[in-house]
Amino acid sequence: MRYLPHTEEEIAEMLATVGSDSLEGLFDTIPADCRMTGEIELPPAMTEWQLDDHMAGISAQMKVTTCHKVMVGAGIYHHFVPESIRTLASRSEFLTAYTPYQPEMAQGTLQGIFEYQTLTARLLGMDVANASIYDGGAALAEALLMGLRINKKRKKIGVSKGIHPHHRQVVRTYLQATEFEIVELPIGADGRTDLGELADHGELAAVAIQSPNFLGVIEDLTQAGVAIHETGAIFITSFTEPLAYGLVKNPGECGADIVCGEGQSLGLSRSFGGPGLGMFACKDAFTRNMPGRLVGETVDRDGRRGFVLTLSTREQHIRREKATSNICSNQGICAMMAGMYMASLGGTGLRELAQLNFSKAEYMKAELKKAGAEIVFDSPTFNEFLVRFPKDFETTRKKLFDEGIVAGLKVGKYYPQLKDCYLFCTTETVTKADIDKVVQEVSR
Amino acid sequence: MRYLPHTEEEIAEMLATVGSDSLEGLFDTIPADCRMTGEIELPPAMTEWQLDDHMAGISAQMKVTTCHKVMVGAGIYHHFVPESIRTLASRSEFLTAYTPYQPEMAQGTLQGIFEYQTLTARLLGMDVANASIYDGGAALAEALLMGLRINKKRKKIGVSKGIHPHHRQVVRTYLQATEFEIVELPIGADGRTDLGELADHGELAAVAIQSPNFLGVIEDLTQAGVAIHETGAIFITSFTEPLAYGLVKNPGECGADIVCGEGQSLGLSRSFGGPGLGMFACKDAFTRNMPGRLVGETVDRDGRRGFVLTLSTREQHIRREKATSNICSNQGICAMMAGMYMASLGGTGLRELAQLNFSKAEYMKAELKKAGAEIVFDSPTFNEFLVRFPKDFETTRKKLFDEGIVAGLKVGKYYPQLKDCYLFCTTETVTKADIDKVVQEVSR
Amino acid sequence: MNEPLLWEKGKKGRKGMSIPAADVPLATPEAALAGAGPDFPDLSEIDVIRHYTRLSQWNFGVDTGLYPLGSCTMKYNPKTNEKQAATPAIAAAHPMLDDEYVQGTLRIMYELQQYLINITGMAAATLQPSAGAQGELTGMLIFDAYHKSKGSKRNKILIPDTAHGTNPASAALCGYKPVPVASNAEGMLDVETVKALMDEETAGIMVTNPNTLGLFEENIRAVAEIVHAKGGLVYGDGANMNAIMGIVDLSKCGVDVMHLNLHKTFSTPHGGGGPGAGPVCVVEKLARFLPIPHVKKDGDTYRLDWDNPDSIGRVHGYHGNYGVLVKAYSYILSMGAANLKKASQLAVLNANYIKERLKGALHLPYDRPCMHECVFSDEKQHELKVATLDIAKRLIDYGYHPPTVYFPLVVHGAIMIEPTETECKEDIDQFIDTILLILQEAKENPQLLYDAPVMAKRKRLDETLAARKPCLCG
Amino acid sequence: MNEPLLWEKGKKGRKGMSIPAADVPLATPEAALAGAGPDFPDLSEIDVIRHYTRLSQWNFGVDTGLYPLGSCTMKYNPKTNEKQAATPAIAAAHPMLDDEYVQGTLRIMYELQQYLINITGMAAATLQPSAGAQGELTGMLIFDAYHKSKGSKRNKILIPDTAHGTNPASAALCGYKPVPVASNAEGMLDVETVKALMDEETAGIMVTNPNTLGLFEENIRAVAEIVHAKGGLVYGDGANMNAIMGIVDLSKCGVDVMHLNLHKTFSTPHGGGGPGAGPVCVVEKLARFLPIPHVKKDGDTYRLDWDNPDSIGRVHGYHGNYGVLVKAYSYILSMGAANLKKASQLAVLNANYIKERLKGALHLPYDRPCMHECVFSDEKQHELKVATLDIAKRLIDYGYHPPTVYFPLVVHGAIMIEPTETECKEDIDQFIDTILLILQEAKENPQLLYDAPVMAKRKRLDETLAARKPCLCG
Repeated sequence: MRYLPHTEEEIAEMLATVGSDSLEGLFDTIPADCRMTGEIELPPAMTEWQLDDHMAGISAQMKVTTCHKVMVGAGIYHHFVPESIRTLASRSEFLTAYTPYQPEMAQGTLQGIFEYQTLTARLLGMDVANASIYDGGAALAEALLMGLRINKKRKKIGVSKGIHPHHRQVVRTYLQATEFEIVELPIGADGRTDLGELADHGELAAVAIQSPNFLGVIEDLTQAGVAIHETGAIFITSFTEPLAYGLVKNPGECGADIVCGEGQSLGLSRSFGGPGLGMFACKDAFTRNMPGRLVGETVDRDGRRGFVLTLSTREQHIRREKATSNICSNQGICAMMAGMYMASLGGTGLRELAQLNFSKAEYMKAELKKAGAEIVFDSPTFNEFLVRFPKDFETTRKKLFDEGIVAGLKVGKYYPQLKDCYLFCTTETVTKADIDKVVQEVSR
Repeated sequence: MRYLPHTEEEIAEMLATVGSDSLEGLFDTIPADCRMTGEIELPPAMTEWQLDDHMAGISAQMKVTTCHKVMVGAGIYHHFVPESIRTLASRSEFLTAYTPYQPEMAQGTLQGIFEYQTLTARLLGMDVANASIYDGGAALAEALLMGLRINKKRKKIGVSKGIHPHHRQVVRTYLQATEFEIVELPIGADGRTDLGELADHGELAAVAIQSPNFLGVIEDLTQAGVAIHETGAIFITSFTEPLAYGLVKNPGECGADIVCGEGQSLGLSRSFGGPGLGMFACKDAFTRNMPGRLVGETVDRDGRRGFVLTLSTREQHIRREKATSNICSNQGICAMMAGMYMASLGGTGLRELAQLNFSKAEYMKAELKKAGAEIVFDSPTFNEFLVRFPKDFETTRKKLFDEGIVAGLKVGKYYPQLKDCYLFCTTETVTKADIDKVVQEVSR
Repeated sequence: MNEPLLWEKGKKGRKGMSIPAADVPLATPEAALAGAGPDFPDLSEIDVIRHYTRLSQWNFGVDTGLYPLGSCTMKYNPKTNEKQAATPAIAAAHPMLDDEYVQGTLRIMYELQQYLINITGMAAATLQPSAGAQGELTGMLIFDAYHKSKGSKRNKILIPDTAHGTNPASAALCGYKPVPVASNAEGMLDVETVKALMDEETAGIMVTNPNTLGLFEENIRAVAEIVHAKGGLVYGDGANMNAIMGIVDLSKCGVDVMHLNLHKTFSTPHGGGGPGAGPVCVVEKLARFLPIPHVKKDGDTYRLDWDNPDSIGRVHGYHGNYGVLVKAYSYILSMGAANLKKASQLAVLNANYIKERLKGALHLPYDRPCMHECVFSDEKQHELKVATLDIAKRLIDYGYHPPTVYFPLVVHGAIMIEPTETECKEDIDQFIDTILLILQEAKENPQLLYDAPVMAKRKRLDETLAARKPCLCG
Repeated sequence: MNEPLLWEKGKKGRKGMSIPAADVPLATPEAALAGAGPDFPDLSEIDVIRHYTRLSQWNFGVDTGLYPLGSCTMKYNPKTNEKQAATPAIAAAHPMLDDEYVQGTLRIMYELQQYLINITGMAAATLQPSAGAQGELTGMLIFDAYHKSKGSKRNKILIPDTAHGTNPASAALCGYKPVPVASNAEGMLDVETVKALMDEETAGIMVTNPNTLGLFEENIRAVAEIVHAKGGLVYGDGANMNAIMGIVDLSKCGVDVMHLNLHKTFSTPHGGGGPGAGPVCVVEKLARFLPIPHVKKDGDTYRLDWDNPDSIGRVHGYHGNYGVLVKAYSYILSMGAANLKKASQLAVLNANYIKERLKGALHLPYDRPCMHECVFSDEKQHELKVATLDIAKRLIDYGYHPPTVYFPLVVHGAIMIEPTETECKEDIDQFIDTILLILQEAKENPQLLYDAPVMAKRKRLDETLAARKPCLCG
């Protein structure tokens, strides 16, 4: 086996040194009643070429092909990723390294993550960003737990129903074994979180709002922040489409205390939803309450700039049960890739790309309206929006699928009151021709 | 444009330093009547994503897909190439470097090529191998020119008709402007070069024989070498399938003076026939007559082992018109990849793989015979062999194509007397099931 | 040459990637919402390529050399796995589409679950957890759900002093107070100690087996019986599974819930800190508590099952770190049963070989047959005033990644070496010789160790300064 | 850490790649033919990966930093081009199949030919030549065929002293005796000199334009007229095409045959010495001499045309370095006409900027506007006993690849700098500042230069020893 270098001769030599008579003998300390009987049940080992064939067979089982235009976002977005990023991210010095515990031989990872932290903080308008959390869902859960730590006398948190339903599920899961209570805040007729009854829920430690929200609507975060801060709660904002902040106010400008979200949109492939990237940032004052790794700048013995993991007294391996989180491995290379993507776009490119995404959706909304469809919410949206069709859309949708377009996502599973609505997403990968094709089918 | 970093501001600053008022002004020394009028006629610039789509369109124009089993070799072979080699060869330190003129910062390329030279010499049983020639055709032409330099009073060379017809064409092209004469040596009924009339051709400077030859037949090189050496000619052997030397005697053992051939088989993709790899080796005595680059071992000022380009007094940049060849750029990264492939296989693996290739062909020959086909030559073959079918094969061949098999190559274009014969190739990529499918169709 | 920070490079107006031309009218959001966009540097493609190429050259990975980081299983990461995870149809799969459109990606999940079950001996699995620590949390939530289903809420958990560092933090998230369990003189869980601590307030025990001393917990069955007798559950931290594939059946050991670290045992690259993947396997009685959705197979069709009222819910927005799952799946298919077992055998052989060859020169606190890693201490070097850290930093100068240091905490000045099975004898011999050379240097010229590293991109970095005056953002 | 040679590693019986199991009976050749197989080391996959990963770390490429190697056009090689060349259907295409099966690969050839024709202003092209030097040979063979078609065999060729080094060797292969043409005081071809040398025994002239001094041959048209008047042909060495895309029409200059170096001008990576690609373009009257097969388009169908009795034949076994062609094709499509012209403008701007900023410190033999490269000499450093080679080696210590040195031969101690257009102003400024610093060091402490490099993997290597006692095989 090409991954196992030992020859029989070497094994014999090493066994002699160890003082064991066989490989089996190395396991003499394991009690017989703990042993596996027989061989593990697995398919026969495949050569590299059999594996290629096997995976080709699996690809062939996918009805959705790479040729399909998937007009579905809902937290995972199709953006173009330049080959330069894939080339860089595959460099083995990055890819096959561990968490940078020995900074002197991991300055590449450390500087790259420091840069990721900085670009993230700038994108979100915050003071500090961490080295990443698993994904958007876990980041939100960690943000709310952080809010509970900061506001430690309060036991309730508020979560907008505009937040990605899966992320809300993760929050429920994370908190289910605790004493904390979750209050879900409704969405109004404008598609934005209705904070009218915020005061009725008693003292909330933190309130989280996603913008653009799951239904694509850009929330009025500034106003929400004022209302939330008035109650003494920590104001958390989340996101699944950070590209929006190339065009709309960033959460920091809107007064957010903690910002978290899913960063897959920044240069990662969709890959059936993972690995994603939990982005996480906060105001300076809350740094020591943050979960996760942090890379900081320092100097070496010669006074030269260098980078290290720092503030680890917050973390599990030092603080154990009193840690700010149990997270250890995070999404290292994904954060690096997001950094590469942000660097490749640049400020100018990010803005241009954000505007292009925004414009595609505006065009499609306008055209669908002309074709008789209802754009459910009047509020501004980013690159996603909710549509209600005048007549049954399922047949049309199937037809469009056969023509290579996945036309929107049914949201009734998550929002029963919107069971006849479809969430569409149009990034830069969707062309006017694609949009026109959908509109044309709708017009029939 | 993402490849052009200059901003307008920088251009202005630089023009000021240069003392030119515009970019156009930089070209004032170019006479007006040498200028291009208007813009170059080219398609509009494509984004990376438009290019992806464009290339997908081109792929779709290929009737032969990656799913086809192509039972055609004829100088270009389908062998499995491990992903590890592609990963390594794409490392930019190798890929984006120039010819290693500054050895201190090119030890990677230099050691890698030194290793390639060594493994090549071992594979071919020769003393010295060079850093590569363009391809098998050019290598053969260079070998014959080298033979003419060594035997410089003789003006004729002999070339077996068993040599790849394209390579013979390249030889004719290279020599057409010279005074040298080419004699083609016939193939006998056993598929091997007929050297019976060798003496009739007068004094030949060199004689070249390919083994396994274009028709797959393993030549009796030892015997040929004796006959050729008796005439005082330099004995050149060539190849297109070096894998054979994992199993059969290498050219050195058979007495070859110069060995050349196409090395695509060793880890390179088929890629419509290029880039390939011209492998080139000879006996020690002829080293200074060799064309092409050579990497040699030396020491640095601290006495540490290092590698440099050497014996460059043979080469064009020093010797100009008296050089052993005009070659400058060779097939650098292809030679590195061949080295990686040989290292990945190892001696044990190479032998095993060679035997597998040999065995597949033997099986197919036997089965086709049973099905009534004629195996044209009785002589031993490596992984290719010539077949004559009892009835018209074209319809069957078209049917097999539709079923995903490219069943052999018609050789009549190259050998009119064999116009009803097909050259089949079975490497390790062809399964018993593929072979059986062909046999079954032939049996119908 | 130093590489500047990204924002110390670039020029406004450069581009590092293509942006398609607009084929629709450009629109802008209303002024009240509009922002100015972030202050990012603008770079060309070559700027970006050179920046990260140079950064990569300041890093050390498994492909660069021996990386014997204890407890991290830094084995070779096969290149074909990367290719498989990048299969276009898989890399482009959207996680919110109907099952019928994505049978291929569901199939991989289903089969991988089955393989992990077969490898561990457990009955059911979830692939959602993104890393080992999230697997632990998932496990603790299953503990909690199980006890709730029995009508109780327990508030303590036993954690041996030889367990992984994440364990207490994970348990705390479920409101469990960790109760430390001291290991005995052999570095093992002691049956009597567990018996004394286990009660009906205690949810169970989290056992790392093999433990962080690299020793197999020989009393695991007896411990499990005690815990089970009090209504508790046994959690198995499978981070060290690389020692026992094909050898141990965890369900027979009495383990009820366990996680696996695919980025350790199943050879997915660690990416300088992730992504990992921490699937959780459980015994039959706990299957109903696993996260949703859970992939099922009906005939030839795969589907996501969302209907499970007992489930703890979701721990990931979609299906976990899917790309990582594909790599582990490829690895398992490439290896097959015999090679997985062989991998464990060779990993254990390598560790024991290092233990035997170094135990004269380094203090070996627990001198018994080890599993996949061996733990030394710097006790013998105390008189030379040389500490573990000095030895570790000096290894860098010789081109090695240091072992894990100062962990586990039960060994003062620990040096925890895990070679893995993908290292060959000559490379291990060379590593051993280097350690012996360094220990000789420690005697003859300890300054070499204090000054180390001198061959790395940076000399020793001031971690105190970094923490005292944090600079986390440029 | 040093990396041993391949055969200093490994152990008999290891494997570095999968070999399929035999599904047919194993057979062996007859004993008389059978050999023992080569003495190769056996390595595991990780052995191979580490070996070449480490070797790569001893190398320097364009992605690592500035590579201003004059006459080599070391511009950035876009990553998408690599991806396109690796397109599965293209990478797997077999070159011996019937045209109808391979329309896609033929289309690329056809279109690339057309693009190269449009870029140069010529009338027809072949893609077969594998590199510039083979392009030159192809061109010389066309010269020969042309003259033969006119019933003559000429035996001399004019080659300016500012031409590329391969030119004489290429011409010699066709039996042409090179006649050197001295350049004038401005570094240019002199009309009168050419007139005096050109006769009816002479096949023509090989002009590198811009020449190797980086200067545009302003008299090219007059020179061409003289050559044409005597029945000769003009060969254009297009290695320096990167200076003049969209600016010069070579056919208007009187060029009859020329080659392009795709690995220079069209940004395909040089691979540490290849593969390159050296397509040849010709004017209409020479089209019939181009190599066969030649790709043609009939309606919507591409086909290989084999029927051309006047063709010089083949120079490649198949269609040239096809993978390289695909990369150049991708590059041209990515750039379009305006960006190709801009690339030339910026390449020339960068070179002139370096020339202006360095000409005070380094001797500039020809002080006139240059094209894509500028040529200095070490004349000013003679009194310091510092030579070009010392300056070059010291640049290595500062992380730069040195420029081309001691070429062209017309400049004694030449330093030939070609920055290319993909280098930005700040990187060029930094390079200039480094040269100035080194020249300062030359004054103050020349030993630093003599000792250089000290930061590279190796100190200066003994090239004399290598040539005197050749060790070419390990």
